[in-house]
Amino acid sequence: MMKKIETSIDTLKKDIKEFYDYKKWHFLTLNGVALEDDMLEIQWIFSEYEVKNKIVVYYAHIKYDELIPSIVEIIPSAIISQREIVDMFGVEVEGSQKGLYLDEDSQQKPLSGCSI
Amino acid sequence: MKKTINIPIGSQHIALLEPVRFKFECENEKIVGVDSDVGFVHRGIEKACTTKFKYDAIGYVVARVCGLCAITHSMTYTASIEKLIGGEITQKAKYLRILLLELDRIHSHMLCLSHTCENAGFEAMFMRIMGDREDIMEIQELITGNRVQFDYISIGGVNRDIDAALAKKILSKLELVRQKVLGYMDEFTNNWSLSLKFKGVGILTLDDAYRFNAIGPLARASGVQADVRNEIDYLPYNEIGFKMQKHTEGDINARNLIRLNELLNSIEMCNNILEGLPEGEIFTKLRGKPNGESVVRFEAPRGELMYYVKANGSAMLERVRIKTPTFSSIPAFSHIFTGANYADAPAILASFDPCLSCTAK
Amino acid sequence: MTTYSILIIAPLLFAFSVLFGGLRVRNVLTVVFVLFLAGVSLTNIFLVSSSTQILFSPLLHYLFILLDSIVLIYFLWQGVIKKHNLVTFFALLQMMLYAAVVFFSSSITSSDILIDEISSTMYLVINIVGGIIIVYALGYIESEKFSRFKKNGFIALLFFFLSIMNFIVSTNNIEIFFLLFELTTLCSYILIAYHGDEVSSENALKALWINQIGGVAILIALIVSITQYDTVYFDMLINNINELYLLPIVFLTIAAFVKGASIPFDKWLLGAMVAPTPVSAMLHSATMVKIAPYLMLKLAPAMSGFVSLSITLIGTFVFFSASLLALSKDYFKEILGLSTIALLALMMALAAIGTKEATTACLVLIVFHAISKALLFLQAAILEKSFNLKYVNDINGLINHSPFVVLFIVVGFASLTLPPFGAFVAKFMAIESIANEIGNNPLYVLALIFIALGSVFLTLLYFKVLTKLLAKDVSQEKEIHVDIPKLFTVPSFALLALLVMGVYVLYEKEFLTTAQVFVPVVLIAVVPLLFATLLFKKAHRVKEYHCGEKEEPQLNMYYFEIARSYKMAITVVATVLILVLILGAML
Amino acid sequence: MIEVILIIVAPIIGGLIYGLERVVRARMQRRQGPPILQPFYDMLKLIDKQALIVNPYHSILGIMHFVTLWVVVAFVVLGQNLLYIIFLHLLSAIFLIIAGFSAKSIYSHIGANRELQAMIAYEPILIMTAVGFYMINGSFDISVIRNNTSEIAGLFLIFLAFLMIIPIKLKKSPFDATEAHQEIVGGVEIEYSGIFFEFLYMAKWLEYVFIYLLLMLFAGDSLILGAVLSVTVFLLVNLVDNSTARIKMKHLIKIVLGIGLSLSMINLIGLSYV
Amino acid sequence: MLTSFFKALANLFKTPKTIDYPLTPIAKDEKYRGVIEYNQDECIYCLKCEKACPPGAILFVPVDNPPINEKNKKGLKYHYNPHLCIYCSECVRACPKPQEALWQSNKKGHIGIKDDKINDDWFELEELKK
Amino acid sequence: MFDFKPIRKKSPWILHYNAGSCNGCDIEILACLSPKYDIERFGVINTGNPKQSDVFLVTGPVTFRSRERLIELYTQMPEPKVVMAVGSCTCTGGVFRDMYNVENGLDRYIPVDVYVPGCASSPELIIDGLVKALEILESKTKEIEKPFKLFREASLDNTIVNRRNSALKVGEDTTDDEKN
Ligand code: SF4
Ligand code: SF4
Ligand code: SF4
Ligand code: SF4
Ligand code: SF4
Ligand code: SF4
Ligand code: SF4
Ligand code: SF4
Repeated sequence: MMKKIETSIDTLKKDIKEFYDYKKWHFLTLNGVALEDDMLEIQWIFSEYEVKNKIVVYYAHIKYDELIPSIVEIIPSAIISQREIVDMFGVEVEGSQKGLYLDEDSQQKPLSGCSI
Repeated sequence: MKKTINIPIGSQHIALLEPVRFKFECENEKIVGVDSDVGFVHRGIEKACTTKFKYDAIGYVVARVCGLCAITHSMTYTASIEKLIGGEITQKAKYLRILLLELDRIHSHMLCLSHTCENAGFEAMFMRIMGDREDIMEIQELITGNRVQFDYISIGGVNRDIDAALAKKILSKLELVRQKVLGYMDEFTNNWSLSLKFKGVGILTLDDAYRFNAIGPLARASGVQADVRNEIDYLPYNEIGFKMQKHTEGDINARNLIRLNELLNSIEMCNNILEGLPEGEIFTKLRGKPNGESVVRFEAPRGELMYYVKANGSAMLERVRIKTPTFSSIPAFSHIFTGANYADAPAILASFDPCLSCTAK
Repeated sequence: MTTYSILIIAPLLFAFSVLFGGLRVRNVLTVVFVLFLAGVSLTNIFLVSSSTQILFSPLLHYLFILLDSIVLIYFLWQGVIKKHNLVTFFALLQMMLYAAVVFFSSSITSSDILIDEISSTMYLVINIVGGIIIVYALGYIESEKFSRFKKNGFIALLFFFLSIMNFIVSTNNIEIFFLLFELTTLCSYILIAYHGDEVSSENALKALWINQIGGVAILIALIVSITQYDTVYFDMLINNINELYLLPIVFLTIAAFVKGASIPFDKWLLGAMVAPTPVSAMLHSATMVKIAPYLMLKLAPAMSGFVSLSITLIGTFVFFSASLLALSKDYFKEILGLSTIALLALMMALAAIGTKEATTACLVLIVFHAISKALLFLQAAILEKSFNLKYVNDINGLINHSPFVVLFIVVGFASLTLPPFGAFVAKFMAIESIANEIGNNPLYVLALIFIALGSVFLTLLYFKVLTKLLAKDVSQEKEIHVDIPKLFTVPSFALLALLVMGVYVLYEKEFLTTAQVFVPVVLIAVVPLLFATLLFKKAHRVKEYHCGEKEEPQLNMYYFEIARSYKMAITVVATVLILVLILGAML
Repeated sequence: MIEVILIIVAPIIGGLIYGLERVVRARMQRRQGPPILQPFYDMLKLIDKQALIVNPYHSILGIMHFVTLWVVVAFVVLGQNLLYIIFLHLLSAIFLIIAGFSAKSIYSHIGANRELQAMIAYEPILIMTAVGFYMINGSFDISVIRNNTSEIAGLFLIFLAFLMIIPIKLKKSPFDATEAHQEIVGGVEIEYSGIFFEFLYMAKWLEYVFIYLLLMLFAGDSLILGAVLSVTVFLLVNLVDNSTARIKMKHLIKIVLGIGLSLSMINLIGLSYV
Repeated sequence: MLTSFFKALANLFKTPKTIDYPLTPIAKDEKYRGVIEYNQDECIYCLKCEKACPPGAILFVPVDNPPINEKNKKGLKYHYNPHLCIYCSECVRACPKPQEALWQSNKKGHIGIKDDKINDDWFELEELKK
Repeated sequence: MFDFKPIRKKSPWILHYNAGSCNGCDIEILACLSPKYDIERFGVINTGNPKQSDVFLVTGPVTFRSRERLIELYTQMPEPKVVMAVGSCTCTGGVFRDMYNVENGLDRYIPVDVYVPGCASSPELIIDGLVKALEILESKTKEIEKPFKLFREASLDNTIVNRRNSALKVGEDTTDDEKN
């Protein structure tokens, strides 16, 4: 059961704060999907503990040059997924620097639509 | 005066199987901060899955994300594709898939336990568990034809069948292993030097486990009821006697006990499968191309593995996102290390059972 | 004129003459005079075979009483103007007690000056080692930002100090001893405050009031001694002493503990670090603190059973704890300071055991400790002046820049721990004599344990420092050239020569067998050279292994954190032990 | 003459003990294990390897460690003063420690530091052992000790304390934190290679000889008792090695000093009443 | 601790579990997934195996004197690299004539040495293919 | 002169480096140490320290980040040494061939003496490879072998000269807390 909820980067923090109960929801990961027209879909994927197949996806469509807000204050473990997104798509996330997988000065953005 | 020293572990270090670098900021031998670099194994598999390989070959490619839970990777990937194509596989194939998944869990947990012992300086125990683990490896080789990379699961079912003679052989070996595991149980609870090394060391509290979204044995040792086997219905786990294990202490010892109990549970499940294996085909040819999005999760030995697959009806996929167990545990690791003694670091590290090769993909 | 009077009066006179005069004249004169003093103290050994005994005229005694009063009034004045209540209090207390002493005054007389073997040895230490320290003080003080007069005054004070020390080891009269004791306190007070800044004066006051406790103890001992035994002389006190009434001895011991900066009176010696380094050297090696073991040695024949045991226990306990505390320090001089405290405590313990073996061990330790510490403080001065280094943590790889300084530090530390040097012999004998005592009283096992642990800690301490010196980087080939003034290097070599002579004397007196002397020397000196020439031609240089990383990890020194509660516990235990000693002696 | 031969072959005996131990350990883990002569193969190979050094002092100090240890063994064989030998042995340990600190490697530093801490644990007990012998024999001379009858009964508690420090010196579980391969990759020895590592490798053999020679002192003049003691202790040490994990330095010092010192203290006090 | 103590003691007198491998060969199960074997006479040159192979360990490269087979219209020669193969058997599953043209044996791959130039030769073949 | 060459064979100490593999071959190397295969029979010790190793076991297709470490480790190994590439991905890149962050095999960087195929290489194959490697080791000279690529040197300036300048000057207050 995958439920997709649209949000935007402006309302994201508020939405997640309202939604996220840390003893009920398990934050899976942050995901990016390259779309056409130089757009990017960013997904925040959650699942519920002890319930079968319950997955909630918050997503937002952004442009590559937009700054993605960080949700680390709400979910500390999101830090590593955020760094991964920065590396793989070459986007900017608040408070996350490049260098998890690629070198800090690397120009690569392997997964973005317009890669290398 | 600056009193701290930096102790690096890695990227090449004898306590590590994989290249990963931790830099421990230590005051004498007390760790006050950790810095980790996990990107050494980055090969670009996610990218290759959307540009280099067709969807039906990817099952073998993603197995090489990680040699330890290779089967879970191909399983998870296969399940997502099967979901996108639509179509049911036979009950027997499902059972055989579980059998391999659990065998894999057994050997992986045994590896982890032995590794923890070795890093705690208990070479004899390491050898003992590694010796017994060979039994499981032999079973796996008999079933799949290879010791590590099974390549057993294909889209539509599994590749090889098990005949009655083989099943009997496996059952007898599993019984042997079960006896051995009971022996470890005694050792891990009663050995004085191990308890000095493990009890009360590397604690993750329940609240922290929730906050850092810990998964797998790490979370269950802290008391979180998080086991994906309990949260999915693609495979009939509940029919074959799956029981969730839980502990509350959250230290290395609790993690070891969780693993030991899971070993016993897995062996029991394997026995149940082999005894009640249904008749039928092992492979169903699925027609059609995948289309749409799916998120599929499985419980790997180290915790939850997630695949996000987006397809557009052609043989090339649009996006494969692999969220691996160690990857999501890393924030929790760094948290646990702080305040521990450097002498405990290798044992703590091994007790997470980290696997960086999937972290960086 | 007898040698002792030369040794006492000449430095005094020279001190006044050195106050005036230019740099060159002063330096040359000083060096010549130091040589002269050394010569006199050496001849003393050969000339004075039996003990000399001299009685002073009463006039002189009145002069001493006057001087004493002036010193006490000065202390009181300092306490009042510096608004330091403890100083004021102890000064007043001492005045009252002193008045009582003068009031009671005993009738029996004995010799005021008494020179025995111990005194002769002490002369050697004081004049030769002290002289060398003064020579390098000449170099040191030049680079300080003082006026000419103050610089000369510094040297003069050091000579004054020598004179007092020479007197103190000659006297047999406890009253005079008290005066000199107070004078050393005064000298150290002035020297510690020499920089004239806030910290210095604070530490000087601390040294002042703690040392005044020693004065009080002596005065109490005097009063008790006069009332009970009707004497103010050491020899008579010791001869007449009643086994059951050892109170005067105990109080004199406490004075020794104070001067020896034994825990819990250790704070002043560490505070004295703010003084110019030669002062520390002077206090630590040749003078001031050496009063403590000297006094112990003098009193040893009078000690018995309980007192001897408890002093041994206190001494070994302090030896152990000071070594432990030193492990947590990083300031080079402080490490040296704490090791001084430790070794002094060991000397006192040895003196208190009182067997012949233990006494010899104590004397050997006094001599070698003085030389080694002088050498080490000299190196501390060089580090400070030429390299701007004060912390052990910073001296990483010093060997690349100044092999000689490193050599001296190594020798200095080695001479405090390793065979064939004296400190090792002393420790060796200490263990042996304590092992003998265990048969008499099982409690000596504790002392043994303290010594065993303490000596391991001290070794740890020294080598912790040494390890820093040797680290050499492969890549770092260029060396910095630092000029070390002659006034530093020459004394270093002189002290080194003294060490070697000391070893020779030990060998002559059969404390060491040939094998025991030569094997370590061969191990340390010959083996490396041999192998170095054989093997290094083939060897390739590589970088260290950092797990495959190129980036060098940051190295820092290990420190041994000692919890505040332990420090407290150590002080408390030491205090309690001393109280037990007093109470035990009273009952 | 026999002494000279004994001194010269001491490393070889140590190598044999070490080789035997590797086999026994393998067997205890149900492995076949290397050949008994394996240490000598290793040794010969190391001579043949290219030698890399990080800095000269480091290498020289390693050699000095070895030579000093050999001298220590020689002194024991020759029956010199036990206390002196213990201090000389301390000297050899110190060379190793300085060597550890002189390399610019963090593991080497940690290893050396742990070696220092281990010294805190074993050195006092060695001294107490020596004093125990002194109180019974009235002399520190090993030749005297060896000519008297066995004192193991009188020194039984000290013997137990001595047993506790054997694993520290031989780097065996549970007291092998100084070498801890999984943590610090061998500690002090990490930067040695080729012929220089050879010296350290052989120093380990000498350490075996030293420990077993000291052990023999407890047997006094009885060779049979000595042999029985060595074999028993050899087995015991290996069995314990194979049934314990490595414990931390902190625990090591507490356990060894706490138990060892109290045992030897009680023993000495007991002796003083006899 | 005591149990492992006695276990170690008991183990000392048991025979070790070790198989003295190069001397005592270990028999491989017939289902062991070893190197891929090929019979050029049976092959129909449909190139399905080449396409199916994930790492590209099978290459059909045009050569001057190709194997004589009527199906081989383009003059191709089969090349297989056991050092690139991941032993997944996907090729066999893709092959229309499994067990005849292409099958997986239970033989282990051979150990390469420097002179075999395993990688460089394969690069040349891949160049040729393009 | 005593001939050391036959001895080399008897005491191969190994260093294992994972240059981006999937762990499959790594755990098989580990399994080689286990009682069933027990390569300590050959005198093997897993030293984990390049300076004391003779055989360099590498697994993985050499990822971008591993390459400098790989070469650093290689250069720190004393001669004579042999390099074993364990697993298909180490020999040629395996399934990772042509992915953007790997460079197709170990022999792009250092001279490889033995290639062990298999994904994952089974312990038997690894032992076979080791036996082969020992033959090669025996015939090697002590001539220094160089890696094919070298990377920048780390600069060092944490020397005494720099720290000297930042050290405290005489007379400055030094021991605030420790004095009291
Ligand atoms: S057991 Fe652990 S330390 Fe040992 S090789 Fe395996 S992963 Fe590394
Ligand atoms: S550990 Fe992870 S990647 Fe490996 S098989 Fe398990 S789930 Fe898959
Ligand atoms: S956590 Fe990742 S790398 Fe580790 S075994 Fe699981 S999938 Fe493999
Ligand atoms: S997956 Fe486990 S065994 Fe493999 S390298 Fe990672 S921690 Fe070690
Ligand atoms: S087994 Fe797999 S990798 Fe090997 S040739 Fe066949 S398809 Fe290719
Ligand atoms: S798939 Fe089979 S028949 Fe077709 S080319 Fe390959 S081997 Fe030949
Ligand atoms: S086939 Fe080779 S390169 Fe690919 S994943 Fe497997 S081991 Fe790695
Ligand atoms: S050869 Fe295969 S199993 Fe071995 S490391 Fe490479 S991908 Fe993993």
